[in-house]
Amino acid sequence: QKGETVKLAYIDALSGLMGPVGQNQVKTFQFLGEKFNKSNPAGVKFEVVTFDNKLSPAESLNLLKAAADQGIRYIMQGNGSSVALALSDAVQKHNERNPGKEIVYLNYSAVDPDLTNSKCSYWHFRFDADTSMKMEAMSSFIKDQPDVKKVFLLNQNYAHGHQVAKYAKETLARKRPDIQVVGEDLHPLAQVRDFAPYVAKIKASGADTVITGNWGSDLALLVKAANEAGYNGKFFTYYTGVTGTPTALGQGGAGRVYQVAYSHYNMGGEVQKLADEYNKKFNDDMYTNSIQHIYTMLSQAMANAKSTDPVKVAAALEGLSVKSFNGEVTMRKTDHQLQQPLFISVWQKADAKFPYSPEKTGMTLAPVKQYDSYVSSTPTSCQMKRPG
Amino acid sequence: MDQLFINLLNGLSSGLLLFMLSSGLTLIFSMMGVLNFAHASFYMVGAYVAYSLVGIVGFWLALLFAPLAVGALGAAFERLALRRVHKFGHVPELLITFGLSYVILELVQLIWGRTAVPFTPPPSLQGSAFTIVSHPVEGMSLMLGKAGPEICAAAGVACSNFPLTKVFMMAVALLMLLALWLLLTRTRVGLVIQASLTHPEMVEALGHNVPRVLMLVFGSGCALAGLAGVVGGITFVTEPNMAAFIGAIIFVVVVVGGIGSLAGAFVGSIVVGLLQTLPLTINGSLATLLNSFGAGVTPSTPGYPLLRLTVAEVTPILPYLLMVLILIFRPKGLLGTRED
Amino acid sequence: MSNAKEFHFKPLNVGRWIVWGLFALILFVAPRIWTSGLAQTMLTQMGIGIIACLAYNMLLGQGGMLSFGHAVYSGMGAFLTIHALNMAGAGTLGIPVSLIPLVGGLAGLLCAVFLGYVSTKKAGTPFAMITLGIGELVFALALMLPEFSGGEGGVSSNRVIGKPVMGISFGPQIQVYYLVAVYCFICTALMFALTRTPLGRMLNAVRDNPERVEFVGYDTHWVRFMIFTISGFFAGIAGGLGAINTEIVNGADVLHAARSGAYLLFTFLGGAMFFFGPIIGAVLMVFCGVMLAELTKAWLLYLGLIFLFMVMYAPGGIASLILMNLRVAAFGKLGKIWTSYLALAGAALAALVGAAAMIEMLYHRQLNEALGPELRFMGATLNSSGIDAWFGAGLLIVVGCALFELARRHYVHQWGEIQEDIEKEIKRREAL
Amino acid sequence: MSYALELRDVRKSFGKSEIIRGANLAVQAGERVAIIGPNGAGKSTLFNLISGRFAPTSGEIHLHGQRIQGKKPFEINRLGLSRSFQVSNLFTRLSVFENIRCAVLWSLGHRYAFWKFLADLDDANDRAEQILEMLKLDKRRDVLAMNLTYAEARALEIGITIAGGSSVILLDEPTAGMSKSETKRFIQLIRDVTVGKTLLTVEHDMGVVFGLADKIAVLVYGEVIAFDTPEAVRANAKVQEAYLGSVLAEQQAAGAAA
Amino acid sequence: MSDPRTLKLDNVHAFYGKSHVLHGVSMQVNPGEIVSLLGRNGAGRSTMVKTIMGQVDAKGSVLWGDRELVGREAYEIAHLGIGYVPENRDIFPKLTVHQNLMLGEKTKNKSPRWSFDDMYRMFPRLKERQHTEAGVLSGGEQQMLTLCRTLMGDPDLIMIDEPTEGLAPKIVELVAEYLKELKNRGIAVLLVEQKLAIALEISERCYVMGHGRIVFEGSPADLRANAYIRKEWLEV
Ligand SMILES: Nc1ncnc2c1ncn2[C@@H]1O[C@H](COP(=O)(O)OP(=O)(O)OP(=O)(O)O)[C@@H](O)[C@H]1O
Ligand SMILES: Nc1ncnc2c1ncn2[C@@H]1O[C@H](COP(=O)(O)OP(=O)(O)OP(=O)(O)O)[C@@H](O)[C@H]1O
Ligand SMILES: CC(C)C[C@H](N)C(=O)O
Ligand SMILES: [Mg+2]
Ligand SMILES: [Mg+2]
Repeated sequence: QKGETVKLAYIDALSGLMGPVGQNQVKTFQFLGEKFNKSNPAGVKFEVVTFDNKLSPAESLNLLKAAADQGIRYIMQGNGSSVALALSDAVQKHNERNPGKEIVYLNYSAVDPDLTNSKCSYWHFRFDADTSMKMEAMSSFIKDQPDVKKVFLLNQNYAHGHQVAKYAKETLARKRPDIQVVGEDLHPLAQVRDFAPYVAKIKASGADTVITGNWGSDLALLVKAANEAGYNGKFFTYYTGVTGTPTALGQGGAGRVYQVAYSHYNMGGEVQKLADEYNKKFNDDMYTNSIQHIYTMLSQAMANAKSTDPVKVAAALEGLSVKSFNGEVTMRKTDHQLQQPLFISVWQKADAKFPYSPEKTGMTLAPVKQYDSYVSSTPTSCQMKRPG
Repeated sequence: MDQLFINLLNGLSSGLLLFMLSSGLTLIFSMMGVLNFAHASFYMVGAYVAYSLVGIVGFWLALLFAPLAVGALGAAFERLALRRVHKFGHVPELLITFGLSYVILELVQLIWGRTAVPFTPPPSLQGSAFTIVSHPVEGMSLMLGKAGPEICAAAGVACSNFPLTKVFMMAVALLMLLALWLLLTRTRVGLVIQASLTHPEMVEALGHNVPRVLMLVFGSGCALAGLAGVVGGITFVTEPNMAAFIGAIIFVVVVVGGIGSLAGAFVGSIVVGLLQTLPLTINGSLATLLNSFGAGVTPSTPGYPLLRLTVAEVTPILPYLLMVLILIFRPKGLLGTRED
Repeated sequence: MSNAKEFHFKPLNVGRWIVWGLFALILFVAPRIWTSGLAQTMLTQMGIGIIACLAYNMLLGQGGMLSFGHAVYSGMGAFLTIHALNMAGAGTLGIPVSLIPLVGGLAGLLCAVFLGYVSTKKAGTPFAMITLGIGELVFALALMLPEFSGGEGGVSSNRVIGKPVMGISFGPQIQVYYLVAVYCFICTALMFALTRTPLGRMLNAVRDNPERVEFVGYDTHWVRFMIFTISGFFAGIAGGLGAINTEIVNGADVLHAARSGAYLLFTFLGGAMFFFGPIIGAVLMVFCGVMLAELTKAWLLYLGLIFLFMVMYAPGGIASLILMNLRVAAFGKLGKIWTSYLALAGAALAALVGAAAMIEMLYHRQLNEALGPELRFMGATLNSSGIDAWFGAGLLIVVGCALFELARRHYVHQWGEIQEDIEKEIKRREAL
Repeated sequence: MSYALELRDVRKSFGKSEIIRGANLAVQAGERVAIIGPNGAGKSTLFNLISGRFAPTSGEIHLHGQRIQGKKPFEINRLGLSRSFQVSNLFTRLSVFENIRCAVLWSLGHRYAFWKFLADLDDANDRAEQILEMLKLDKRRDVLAMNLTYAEARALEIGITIAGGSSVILLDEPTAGMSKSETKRFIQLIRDVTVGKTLLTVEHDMGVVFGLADKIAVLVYGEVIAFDTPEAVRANAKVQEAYLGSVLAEQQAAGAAA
Repeated sequence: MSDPRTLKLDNVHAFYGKSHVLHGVSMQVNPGEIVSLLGRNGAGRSTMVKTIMGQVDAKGSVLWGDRELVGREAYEIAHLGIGYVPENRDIFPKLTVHQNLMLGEKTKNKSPRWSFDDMYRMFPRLKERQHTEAGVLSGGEQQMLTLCRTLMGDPDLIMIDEPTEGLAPKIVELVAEYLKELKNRGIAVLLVEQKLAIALEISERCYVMGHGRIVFEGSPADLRANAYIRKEWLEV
């Protein structure tokens, strides 16, 4: 396999609401791809081909065909679990109907737990941590916060938001039964202009903490409205660091907005150098580090399988353990969910200790706690159907 | 209680912002018969232009110039594109504004980037206008400015701040209402415009320069949207999605209020604004309502998925529901005079 | 006058047979010419789009009803179809896959019966607004009822059910294509036939003058309502075929206002005033949806500009452009003008290439600058930070536009002359 | 006893102003009646009430003994009443032939059929062709209605009205805007196509009135002040004062006699 | 220099798109004169007045005094003092009668020959209906309104297309009276009429059109005397 070129199809939204996120990730893929092409265990060259799915599942299926036509055997997607579910299903069918032309689906950020539970597929590998894992870490953190007594769950009214709410209730009840969930609300996705009524509701409920899976302007506007209304509670979030949100948050929410993720902006070490280089080169911030997992693990698996054939590589990926930027990570064989350490970080002024400032806001996400893989690991109900 | 009060205020302010947008839309719609799909785009352009101008001329002049610039843009569009398709009928007019909304969105992103820009209110508009203090014994009271911690930290006291930007927004909207009302009732331009709607040739034969008037109307409508954009931009976030946020809802406002009626647009805006806000506080659903009458609704009851939805959850669709009902039972709208 | 009775001359319409034969032929051979997986999927979607756009045009072009919510009917058709498919797969519903799209049709029909009754009470702007509102309502409701719609994830299924019949399992794309092609042909024929029936004609009358229709004995509401339901039926079939094609139905895709908007835009672009206009529109719709974004990052800008210019310069849609030139050809005058077309096309091409180069460089600078200033554009390498590339592109635009204007003047003059000749010719023939 | 059309104390108000103030009229089957009256007397309004465009505020309207007030226009049309409009009201984007064919479909029982081809409806096609010939529009068969000249449009307007074969026909100023020669031709045409039918027409041209009508109804301020034979009406002093009594009317009437 | 209120057409051709309707028409209307334009349906009379008003593509020369009208916009022509009453009335249906009249006024500061009261005196019927939406007026009332609306603009030349269509005989005579009254106030009238009797009675000169050309020019007496023209171009 040495010297072979491996084409990876990036199928995600490059225009519209999630366009900026997609653009950022494409750059990450290209940037890291260059690094890996210089040296990787398998000695292959990666080439990323981008496709814009406009955030539409049906469109993504077309692009899957387009990628297959071009002989691409590895596809990558992550922004939007609805697309992920559609793709996972489609890849499964494609591989059944086109033996010898199998495709592997590498998911870098679609976090719906179903993808590795009831709807798991042999051909799908997730490199992000799913909602349940993140909530596991978040609740472990909250467990040790005595001032958290009343929690409000405010989420986007779609699969991701529903799951955040569901797992929050479940894990909190398990770990801190004394915490009261004083309110729960779902708001329409990307349609709310003014969160003031929701904030009023939060205040009225007496909650001292808000748990939200919101991303994009839904998160920024929420925090902004809370500041304006004089709400002083904490926010536990999933996506504070994603494109656009830092700018929109600005100084607001300093010290009160927490994020749970498999990385943050002040990781230090090798990945920090990459992040700085990326920042200098693109004038943008690299936050989808799971892409680095993908390159690391894929090239390792190819080296192990001594082939770039997806069937063999998929088999080699199962159970593979590597050392990645956030420590030792393992692709769990039973459900193809990457087991990895998670971090809680907090939005605050950048300082000498935590200097990296996303979107030149003068703010940063400073780590407050790290959880090892086993802490956030959650059981799976996946009954993997392996080919053959 | 204070929650209801503050939500009432929120609903009003959001309704007034809608009014700033819908007044321009209804102006264009009723006078030229054009459903301007790009109206929200002009709103967005207003915010972005003001954002750029603030650095040069300061906020208050930007508040003046940005709408003017947007108005000029709108007038130019009318002159160069819309006027050509006017004779083809309403559907092409609508589609061309549809196309324009795409183009504007892309151009805005090319010029100002694809993510939010930090457009903040000037210092004089930052902070709270007043604080609602609800005291366990003394009840609810209002305090100008931000109430200090010495008051709010007391046991059992809840403070809610109402931001200055929203008060500013409400004031601008009301001023605009007054100005528009004067313009339309005290000038003959309004008559010329309405007459041109059906018989442009005749109006011209009577000595009125119809194309220029139409251009002015379209430009003014857009300028109003631009003004709303500046105010909306500092109150919320200035980003490429801000047009989509407003999207179809302003059409709802115009239809509910009654096509062609400024007063209707005002009433419609307030109604829709409140409708988007107040029900959010209600957590009940049809199921809970029925159960309170002892109906015994359980997850196995037929139609449970529908009955289960809480009022808060369905809030976003209430304006559309209202619009459909209004169209069916009172097609003129609340205050409208025309049916078509 | 009484002679007319005996002499009922109904010529076999040769032209019509040729056209339909050609249509069938194209449907048949298309996937043999474009054989790649993507091409076949696109062809399949085009077939589906043709049904949907034709159904939509029953309202817009034939009936003057501007609907902003036709995705409701195709979308509900899709949902019911996918549920039916799942039931068939589970063995609870004994219906072959090839007939399952009819389930979608019935679903569309039923929805149209319920929702259409209120919508069609009104015409004009109130109708448009009701459809907009109903569209939003149904969309939002569907997402709120995950039991029905599968929420954001949608409902997925498998179209391969049981044993293949005569080698047809509907697994391979090509088999789905032919299923769609058959439906497409039949539906197109039926919808065309409808325009030739009393109801179809009265629909045109309702479009032109609803008031008068009431005075020749027809209830306009009822005419609109019947057409609305029929249109809903065909839209539902299209939705059903779409469900079989993608094997997943997602509310955010099939019920979204953007889908309704696409029907409207592309039907118009194809040419709403002509029966076959929406067919062109549907082909474009799929092409723009799938390919444009792959070709360029600036696709949204191009799409917007295309609409602006099409509406301004060809308000009758592409179909009207074709027909106008067919008319010229029919009078044997195309030979006179084709050099003008060449000149126009050449000049336009130059200007467009220049403009596109600039746009691409702009986008490149914004999105990919860090990858170096170089970008590939139409086989050439441009340096987006070098002055020459910009200057070259600018020059191309200026020269192209100037030449275009020259060519256009000549063309307009020629076109006018030809039209005058044709008018004269027609008068002369009439006089005979 | 049973009249083709009978109005009993019909009233209509728009807002505060009462336009039709208790109109009574009884037209026998086969009669040709002209309705005259000053501008704004309510003639067109009366037609609108009869044909169902508006509902009367009070009073009864009977068509062949059947009450029709408050019914929808299409229901009344189906009962055999048809009307024309003062301003031509055509299917502008359809051809002349299609205009006529649309008007005959319902009466020939084709209703909302979507299972029959128009081309196969011999009865409808023959009838439409026949009417075109009557109107002398057969040469303009395939021209779009919006491209017709004024006179042709008026002819088509009448064609649509009579095509359905209704037994009671209302014509609102059928010859307005026509030159003398055309008017003459039209009077003849209307006579021809309404043989055996009940006809009500509104006219200001006394030439037409006297050329066409068996009886004349005079409507002034929403009331029928006279309903009689042309000679009697002409002699009626009240009518003279309210409406006629002018040189022009005399001239026109004389012209018709000639 | 000619009187600035003389209208002079010289070899005017007019087109609807490609169809050529007027074929070299020349005619003249002198200040304060009533000229009638006769002809059969479709002869091109309406086209002629529309051409003068700048609503139809035209070639040739239309001089108003010494100002060329061809190529000007309709509103400019109106401001030069030419008024036009179209044949299809074109009232503004959603505006009230009074508002319709208001739109006829051109500038508020000039003191025109006519006031609202003059109009309401002329047609009392309009005064009764002054706050009604014009769209619901009876056909005849609308006809009165259009005439008055144009007069409000205080033209020096008024072109009227079939003013008596749909008017009761009595009113027709009234209109004839008013036209004469206009003339007495120094306003020239270009009258397009079907009703030969009226036209011949009030006008000083008349033109007869046929197939887009002027086929006769002369006094009413000449026309009465010329049986050939009447037969060939006016009647059957
Ligand atoms: N919808 C309406 N609302 C208010 N007034 C109306 C309405 N329709 C008609 N009118 C009034 O009723 C009166 C009678 O109108 P109508 O059209 O019946 O007159 P007419 O007898 O036909 O006159 P003409 O001979 O001039 O056509 C007019 O004064 C008119 O303004
Ligand atoms: N908008 C138009 N487009 C094309 N042709 C037209 C148009 N208007 C009128 N014509 C044609 O021009 C010719 C002259 O029409 P015009 O209206 O000037 O006649 P007219 O003498 O006023 O007759 P009428 O008595 O019908 O008013 C007619 O043959 C008519 O068909
Ligand atoms: C990238 C994220 C903001 C998207 C999120 N993971 C989702 O499931 O929709
Ligand atoms: Mg009348
Ligand atoms: Mg005329």
